[in-house]
Amino acid sequence: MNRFRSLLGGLLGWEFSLIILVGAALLIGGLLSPDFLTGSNISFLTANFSEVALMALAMTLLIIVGEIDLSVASILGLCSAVIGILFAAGVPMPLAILAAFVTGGLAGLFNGLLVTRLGLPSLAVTIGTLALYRGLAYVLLGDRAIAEFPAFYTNLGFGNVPGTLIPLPMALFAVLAILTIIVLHATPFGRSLYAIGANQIAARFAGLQVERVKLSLFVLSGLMAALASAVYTFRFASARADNASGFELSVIAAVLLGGVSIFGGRGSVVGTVAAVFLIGIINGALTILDVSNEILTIVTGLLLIGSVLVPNLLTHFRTYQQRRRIKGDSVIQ
Amino acid sequence: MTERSVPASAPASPGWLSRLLMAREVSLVGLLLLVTLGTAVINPLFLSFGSVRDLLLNVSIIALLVVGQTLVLLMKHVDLSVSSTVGLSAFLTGSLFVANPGMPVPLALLFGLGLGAVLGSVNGLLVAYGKVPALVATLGTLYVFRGITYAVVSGGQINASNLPPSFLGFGTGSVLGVPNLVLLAVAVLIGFAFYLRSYRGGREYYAVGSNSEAAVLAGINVTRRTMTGFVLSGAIAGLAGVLYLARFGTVDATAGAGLELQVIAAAVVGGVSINGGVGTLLGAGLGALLLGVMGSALVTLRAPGFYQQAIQGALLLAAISIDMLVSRRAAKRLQEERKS
Amino acid sequence: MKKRILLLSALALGLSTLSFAQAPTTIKKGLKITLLPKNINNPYNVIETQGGLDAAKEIGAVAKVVGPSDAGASSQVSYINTAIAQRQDALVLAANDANALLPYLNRAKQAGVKIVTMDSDTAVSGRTLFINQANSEGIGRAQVQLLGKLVGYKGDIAVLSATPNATNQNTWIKWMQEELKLPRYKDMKLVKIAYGNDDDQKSFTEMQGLIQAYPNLKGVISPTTVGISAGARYLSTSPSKGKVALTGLGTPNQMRAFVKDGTVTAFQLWNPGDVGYLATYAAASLASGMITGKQGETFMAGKLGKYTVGKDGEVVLGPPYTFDKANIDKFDF
Amino acid sequence: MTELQNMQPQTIQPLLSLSHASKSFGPVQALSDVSIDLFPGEAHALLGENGAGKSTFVKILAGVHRREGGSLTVAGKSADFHSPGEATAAGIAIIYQEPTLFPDLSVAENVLMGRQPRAGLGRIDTRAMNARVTELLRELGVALDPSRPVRGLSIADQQLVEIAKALSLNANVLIMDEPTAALTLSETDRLFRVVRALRERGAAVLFITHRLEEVFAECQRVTVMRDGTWVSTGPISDYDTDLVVKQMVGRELGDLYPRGEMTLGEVALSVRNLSQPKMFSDISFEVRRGEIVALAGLVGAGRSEVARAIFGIDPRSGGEVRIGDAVIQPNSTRAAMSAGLGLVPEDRRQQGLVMDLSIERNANLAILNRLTGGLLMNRKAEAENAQNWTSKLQLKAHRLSDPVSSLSGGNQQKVVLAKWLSTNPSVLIVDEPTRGVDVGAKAEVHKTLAELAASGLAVLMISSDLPEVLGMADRILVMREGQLVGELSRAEANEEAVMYLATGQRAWAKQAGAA
Repeated sequence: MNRFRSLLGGLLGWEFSLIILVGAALLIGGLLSPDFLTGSNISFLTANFSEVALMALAMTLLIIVGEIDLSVASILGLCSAVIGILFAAGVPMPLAILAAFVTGGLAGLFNGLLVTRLGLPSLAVTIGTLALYRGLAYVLLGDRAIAEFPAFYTNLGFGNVPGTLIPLPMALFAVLAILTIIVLHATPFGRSLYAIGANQIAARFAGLQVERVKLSLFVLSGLMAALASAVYTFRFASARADNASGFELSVIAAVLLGGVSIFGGRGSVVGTVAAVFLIGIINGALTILDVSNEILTIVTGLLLIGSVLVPNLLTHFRTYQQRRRIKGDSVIQ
Repeated sequence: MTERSVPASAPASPGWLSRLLMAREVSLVGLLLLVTLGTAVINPLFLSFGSVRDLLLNVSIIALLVVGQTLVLLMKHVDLSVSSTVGLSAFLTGSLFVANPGMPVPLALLFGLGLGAVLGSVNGLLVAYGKVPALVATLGTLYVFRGITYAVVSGGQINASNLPPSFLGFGTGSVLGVPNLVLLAVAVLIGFAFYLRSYRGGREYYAVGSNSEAAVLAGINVTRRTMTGFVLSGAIAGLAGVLYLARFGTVDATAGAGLELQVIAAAVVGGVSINGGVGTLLGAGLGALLLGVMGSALVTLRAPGFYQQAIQGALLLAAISIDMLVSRRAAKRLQEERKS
Repeated sequence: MKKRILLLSALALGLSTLSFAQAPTTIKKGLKITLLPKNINNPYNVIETQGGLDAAKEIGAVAKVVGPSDAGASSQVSYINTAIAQRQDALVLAANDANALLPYLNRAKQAGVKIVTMDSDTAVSGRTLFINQANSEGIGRAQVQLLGKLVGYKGDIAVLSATPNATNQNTWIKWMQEELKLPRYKDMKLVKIAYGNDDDQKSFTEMQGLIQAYPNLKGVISPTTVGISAGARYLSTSPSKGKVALTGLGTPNQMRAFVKDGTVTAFQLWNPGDVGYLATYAAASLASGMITGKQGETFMAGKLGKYTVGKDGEVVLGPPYTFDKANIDKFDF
Repeated sequence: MTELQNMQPQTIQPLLSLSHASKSFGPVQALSDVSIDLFPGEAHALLGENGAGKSTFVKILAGVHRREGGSLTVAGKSADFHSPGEATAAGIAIIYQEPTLFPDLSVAENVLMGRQPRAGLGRIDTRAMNARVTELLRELGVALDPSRPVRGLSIADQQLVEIAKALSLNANVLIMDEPTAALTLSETDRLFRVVRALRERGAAVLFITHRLEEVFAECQRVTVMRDGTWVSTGPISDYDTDLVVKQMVGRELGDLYPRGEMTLGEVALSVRNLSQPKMFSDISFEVRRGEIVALAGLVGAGRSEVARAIFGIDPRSGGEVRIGDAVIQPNSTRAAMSAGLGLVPEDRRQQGLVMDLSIERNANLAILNRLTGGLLMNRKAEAENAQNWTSKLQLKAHRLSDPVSSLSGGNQQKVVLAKWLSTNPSVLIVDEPTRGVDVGAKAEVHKTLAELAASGLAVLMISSDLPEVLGMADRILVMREGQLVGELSRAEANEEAVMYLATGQRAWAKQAGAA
């Protein structure tokens, strides 16, 4: 009974509001444009944010432990360059993809080592590696764009799950999202993330291996960026050094909108997933309504601010009301 | 008073804190000299009048933005929206000139300051009163202000040819060989450096960032101080927008985009802690200069274009790592000093 | 279900084109045309798409301009998808990437949308027609010829380009390098290709860097309107004014002041409005079934007259025009 | 002192008078209808268990919270504080339990923040500021460089900076919230000397403390609170320990130090030549099963550092740690834990608990890997473990899903104990187990420790509370300046002997006698 109530309480929270908003956005989009709620359009628009969605999963965990990785989009660019340059040099594609994963893992490891070994703030470190990794991508690939990948691979990025309208990258995302939900909410590792994020000193005193956990999450973030790079590269059949530049802010915006606290210790994967969909669907609806791009920029910003401001104001309002009620009571007495 | 007698001369040692900070700025100057002279040895043109002038002009806008950013960072907040404020201010000031070509330059500067202050107060309200974490609030307004700029600009552009000659003259003019823009940035920097170091109000920024609960208990109005900090950061960014217009003449909707990370990088390299309470404007200004010099040196040394970004990133990482190691050692020394 | 509807409508469109296989001679009224520039905030693109809108008005088509606010490789994708969902008859675009858009353009083609590129092409398979503002080889060679004249065929020269991946820029630069191989340029040396990313400030500082890094620099070619105006603005206030020749592609309005004050002697361009105008006529002719895009077909383009489809579906607007002090005041765009 | 006690306080005007004040937070009534008068020259003790509303009371006087109803008079004038600044301006200085300092700013700025002396054009006169603070610190008898940053100062030194701040305000009402909790005896003694000097100047001092012996030694009047309400006020001569405790707790309390007979088992923890440069050196001792060994000494003697090095949180440069038969590698909490070691750290809020997480999550934090079925958490096992230990320790909580921050200090400490007892340890190190814990909960913690020892657990207890050390320990090890300087059996231990070893001075005994 108790657990049921806490589950309900959790659902009625921010995540639930987001899911309602996703539904509302779909409905309003459909009412305003007959072309919006077609299977193929929804398929397009979900495929369109698959990279951001993938990177947001790892970012959720990272922000829950109180760290941040601003370099994800640059890692994506670097890994994309690695795939391109190796493929162009005649390396078989599976090996090139493997190399991208190694690159992404190493890039994440480097971030993690600077944060956990040197004790540097992750915000500063990853601003640095944001420039470094993007720079390395340019060093590798320069102004070249590698294209002409085998159709088999581009179809992986571009195609749908056979017989459905679900884009393959989205199917991949769905699997990984479920895995992440399980890891975060139902394993000892996931439990430890909240403790570390809320108070890493106490976590260390409880025998949790704070540094190792953080290091592993930075590596995970790098690996996810590598995976996103493969998706991106094949989806656009194009390996370029500037791939996905600027995506880091979209990823972080989605995670924060999803209700993850920037101070760590609070948040859920469900929230992040709902937020990713909300932004993507509003984006798609505005595009199909020929509303200009700038409105979307404004909407994203407002959603982000609202995600924190609205709950804050509600709490404030509630305590204010309680105080008034108590005052009223004492007057009656 | 038997067990611990007080040696009369105990506190005579001159300013621990200031000595430590001096060391920090001295090392920045040293690094600056190293890079500058090293580059100049390889390519003497680097120190030519024109080249130094261009360098200073480039740095002046970042240096100006660093002033506002430092105020906010000292309070353990951050202002990501400065780049969007620069863009909006630059474009709207430009439009104002197009509409009233006779507008005097000081009025344009005032307009930029005012517009920036209004945008900054949005951040301030969100952070100080709405209790929204600064990173979230200003990431949000980064989007919103840029979106407004896109909407206002809608594919338009302000060209140098649309601007009155008096304003362009202000942008390119100089006093005794020092460009106006550089003078303005240096004046703002020195003014605020002095304020932060030697005024009660200035010290409050450090107090708030060092321990905001203690600040409340010390009678500091933290909410108002936070608000002021963001308004100032916005106002300075608005002013920087006008200078941007004066410097570049051509402004479109993307003006200033991406500056925020450069500004934060400059402050961090200059020793301003993103954990609040630590750093000086002198250091932050030197940080901006150092990054500018490094960027410019890479071009002068003909580093391949594609390598520049990677090298800059590596340098930034090296700077913050070394800084951390140095300050950690200093902290340890402080602790031991007390023990012995 | 929805998918089937889409398929059916695509089939219907296909059938309708088939039934007009006898090549109608007039453009259909009420065609739906989407104009998709590289970046809706670039003034050059604004002029270009305005030409397209003018043409649409003449032929009674419903045209609209949509597009991203940045020139990133993938940001045009969602607009292509939208054009499919909105069942547009034709899509006229300036591609940000030669390959990244291919799968999506193919999908659009399958859905019956006629694809015409202008200004910056995709791979041939991605479109039916490409409206080339001028023959690429001609543009590249002409600019070197112009600069050679300005510097007396002697000294170091540099190129200030747009983004490292811009298809059109890279093609022109390739032809510039070809032209430089001719014996009369043996004393001219291309020392650097700098990239201003079509960003005003970046171009400005790149120009400044070029002059600082190469003391013997005599001339700069900037084949982009953003680059040349930013470069000229830097030169006009620098001690190198008059010592370093600058030429390239620019619009008369942006360059007027610099031509008059002697910073720039001459530069080239076509009328960007005409590019969009011609592209829209070509798209309408395709969508009306008047042409199919085969080499040798001809179509009428309003005030511009008659055009012939060349090899690989290329239609060339005409040779670039050289602006100098004597003629610049005759133009206003 | 005696003069003042004989005076009729009612005949002179109180410096501060708060009457019938209430305060609620949402639905929680933290304070209802509390009154107090503070007279010039008196030291007034405010006593009550944690959660009795003392802190809320202090914060109302400090201007942090607004009172609801009632009236406040300061120096004869009616007052209503909207901010801490106003309270300060009215001459009220507060020294909080945890120092409220700016670690990055200099000692001098910390003392004079917002009141820095100014030279021309409103500039801060740094030299005058440093001189002023040097003078204040000299009054307190400390040698601190006023221009050094506060970061790196010991808690005691920080406390002194706080007191210097209060002195600088020339406050006539000084409120101290558990000022001695983190101080050593000599530091406490120094503090009380300062307090006496202040009283002689005519200031009123309000003391909040859990150390009743201090109350009887230093205070003239007492106010007792319970559950947010006023219980009694009167001269100290009307009270004795039993009465105070009874009024605070509201019931009779059992023995505070329930240490019974013990049976010693085999060696559970053995430490040989443990060293870490500049922290401690050559520390060797053993703890047997069933034994409670106290590690006594002054704060800063290196006791907690030794504990942390044994546990593997801090590094050690040399020496050997054995738990049972297992040799524990340095820097591995994991190895120490799996060998059966637990550590209840000294700072409950920072090190012991994750305040935002629930009671259940905190209690299970050290054994997450054991509460699984396969790879996933077993919700039932989680609930059972938390339920099991919290009920064994008689935790008073509404629901186990409530955040641990909603508990009182004593109950929080029980959650920390529950966390470690769930690991089924053979050795438990408890560092200041009852710091900031009220009398009622203190007795329960002691009872728990005694029971655990009786059941065969080896306990190493670090404590600065001498009565606790003497009352609970079977053996007392004393550290001074990083060295183990002596060992006392239960029979030979007394306060004087421990303090002699801890300070290396016989002078302490005389002073303690004088006080």
